[in-house]
Amino acid sequence: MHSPLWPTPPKLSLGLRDGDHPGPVEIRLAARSSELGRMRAWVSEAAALLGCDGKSRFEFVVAINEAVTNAIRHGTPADDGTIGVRLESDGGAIVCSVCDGGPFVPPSQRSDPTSDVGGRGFAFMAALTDELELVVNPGATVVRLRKQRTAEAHAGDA
Amino acid sequence: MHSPLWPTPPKLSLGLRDGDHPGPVEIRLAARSSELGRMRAWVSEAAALLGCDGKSRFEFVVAINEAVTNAIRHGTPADDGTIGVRLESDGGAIVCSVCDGGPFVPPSQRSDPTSDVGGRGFAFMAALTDELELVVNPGATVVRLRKQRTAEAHAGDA
Amino acid sequence: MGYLEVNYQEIDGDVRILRVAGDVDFDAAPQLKRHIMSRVDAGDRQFIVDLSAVEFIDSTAIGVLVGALRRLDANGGSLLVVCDNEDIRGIFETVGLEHVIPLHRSHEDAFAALAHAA
Amino acid sequence: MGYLEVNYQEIDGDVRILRVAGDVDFDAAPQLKRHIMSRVDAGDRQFIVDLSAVEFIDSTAIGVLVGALRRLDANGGSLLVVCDNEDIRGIFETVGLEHVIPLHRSHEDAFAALAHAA
Ligand SMILES: Nc1ncnc2c1ncn2[C@@H]1O[C@H](COP(=O)(O)OP(=O)(O)O)[C@@H](O)[C@H]1O
Ligand SMILES: Nc1ncnc2c1ncn2[C@@H]1O[C@H](COP(=O)(O)OP(=O)(O)O)[C@@H](O)[C@H]1O
Repeated sequence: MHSPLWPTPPKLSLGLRDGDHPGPVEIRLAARSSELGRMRAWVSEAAALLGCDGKSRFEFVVAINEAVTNAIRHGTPADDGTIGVRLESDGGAIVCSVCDGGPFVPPSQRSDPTSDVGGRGFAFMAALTDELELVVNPGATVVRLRKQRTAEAHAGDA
Repeated sequence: MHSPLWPTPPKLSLGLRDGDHPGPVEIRLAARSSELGRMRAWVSEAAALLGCDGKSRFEFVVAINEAVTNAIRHGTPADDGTIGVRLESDGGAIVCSVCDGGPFVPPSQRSDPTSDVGGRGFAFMAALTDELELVVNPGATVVRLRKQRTAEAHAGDA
Repeated sequence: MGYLEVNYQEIDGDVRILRVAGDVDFDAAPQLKRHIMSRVDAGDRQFIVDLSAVEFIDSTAIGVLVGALRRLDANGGSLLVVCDNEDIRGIFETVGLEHVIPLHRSHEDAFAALAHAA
Repeated sequence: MGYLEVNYQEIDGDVRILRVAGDVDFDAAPQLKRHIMSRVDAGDRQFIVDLSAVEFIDSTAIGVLVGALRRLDANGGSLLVVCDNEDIRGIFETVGLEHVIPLHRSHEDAFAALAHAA
């Protein structure tokens, strides 16, 4: 089932136990919306291995899916046609970075002005994570999402 | 002329000479659009002291003005009614951080849907700087703008 | 290659039930949109969209529902969501959409709300 | 407390010149908008906006010009910008707006463009 662009993530087969927090895991996926389902399965498994579960994990996968969908819809893939997704631990949180190789295109410069179908991605990401970071330069757009591992440690109503 | 909310920036009176790159300078300003002119004068002077001049400096001030305008229009001031602006050197670049105390409000959730008058701020910031970073959590919105000191070292048409 | 299934059911004259199952993401949202909009274009006005068998939902799918709701609203129609999947309900609640799209736990609740509104 | 000055001049029947001086930022943009729009509402259709004496401009001010241009365009009118201040010209160019709003270096160039278009 795994194409070369979709390698089995290295850490996913290590049989880590609860409490172990492995290092960063990363995949590159073809910039096609038909890849979203497999991306979510990978991200969900990786988040679980990094200690994120339950409601927190579901919300995190939804948020990450928004960032990857944007990279596919609005971004520019790397030369090999892929975009990158990376998860890593950072203290009590998990950080996911979604990266494509193109500049950010502000909504007002898009040719299809936002219809009722669009324009909610960043609102979802912000509501479903503890911190959202967007880094933009002419050669890359990186979205970084931070999520506390467990709902209890959540920043909540801060 | 300087209110307590608008202190003379500490480093601006040190008589630094060309080539000296002082540490971070920071001001807090009242979140009112009538403060924008004074903010620009301060930022322009601070950028010059940090070694940024000419076209680069003018573009940087325009970009920073957009971030501060957004903090005033859409952001939430700190408890004392202010927002923060900070400039510092980082290698060959200057980094400016504009910070308010509220969550990011995605355009699609605003009550006044973007008219022809709005919606260009981030496009300006991205076009006029070398890197734009937006960090958002429930208690703060920070915009970080990076600009090469001189037009020659500019990332340019990358 | 997401899995999506949409079933359509007519109930006592006016109300239409759309049962959605699978992953409603950006890949599948156009399919959901076609299903709903073809029924709206055909003149149906009262919709219960049952998301209980949905395993994943994204902002474009919710955008499709909001778009249909706005169109129906403007013509005196309505659209309610029924969902007993807590994960999916949680998304609606966390992003603050339960105030935009009425969200019910059961068909009984949804019918009661429709009857109340009529 | 930004400083803004707008002067209005009628030229040979059809063309209106608006000379803007000072800082056109978010604080001053409403004032610029009132000036232009009151003339548009009064029926003027050909505008040359002279920004040579402008010292600072922001995205909302440019938004006002784009808004006026769109409105005039729709009624067969036009709006050109004249500016010999290189800093201000640079902003138009760097953000890619010189393709949206015609930008000229002198009044002669602007008049030639208007005559050519007529
Ligand atoms: N990876 C990206 N590359 C370039 N532009 C992007 C990227 N992600 C988002 N954008 C821009 O930001 C806008 C807002 O994104 P979002 O809130 O997710 O709404 P939507 O994608 O549904 O329009 C997009 O419409 C697009 O203009
Ligand atoms: N400091 C901030 N706090 C909250 N929301 C913000 C902030 N800055 C920007 N935004 C949101 O981002 C949107 C886009 O900003 P921008 O591109 O500058 O356009 P404009 O401000 O003219 O609408 C704003 O309309 C607002 O919804």
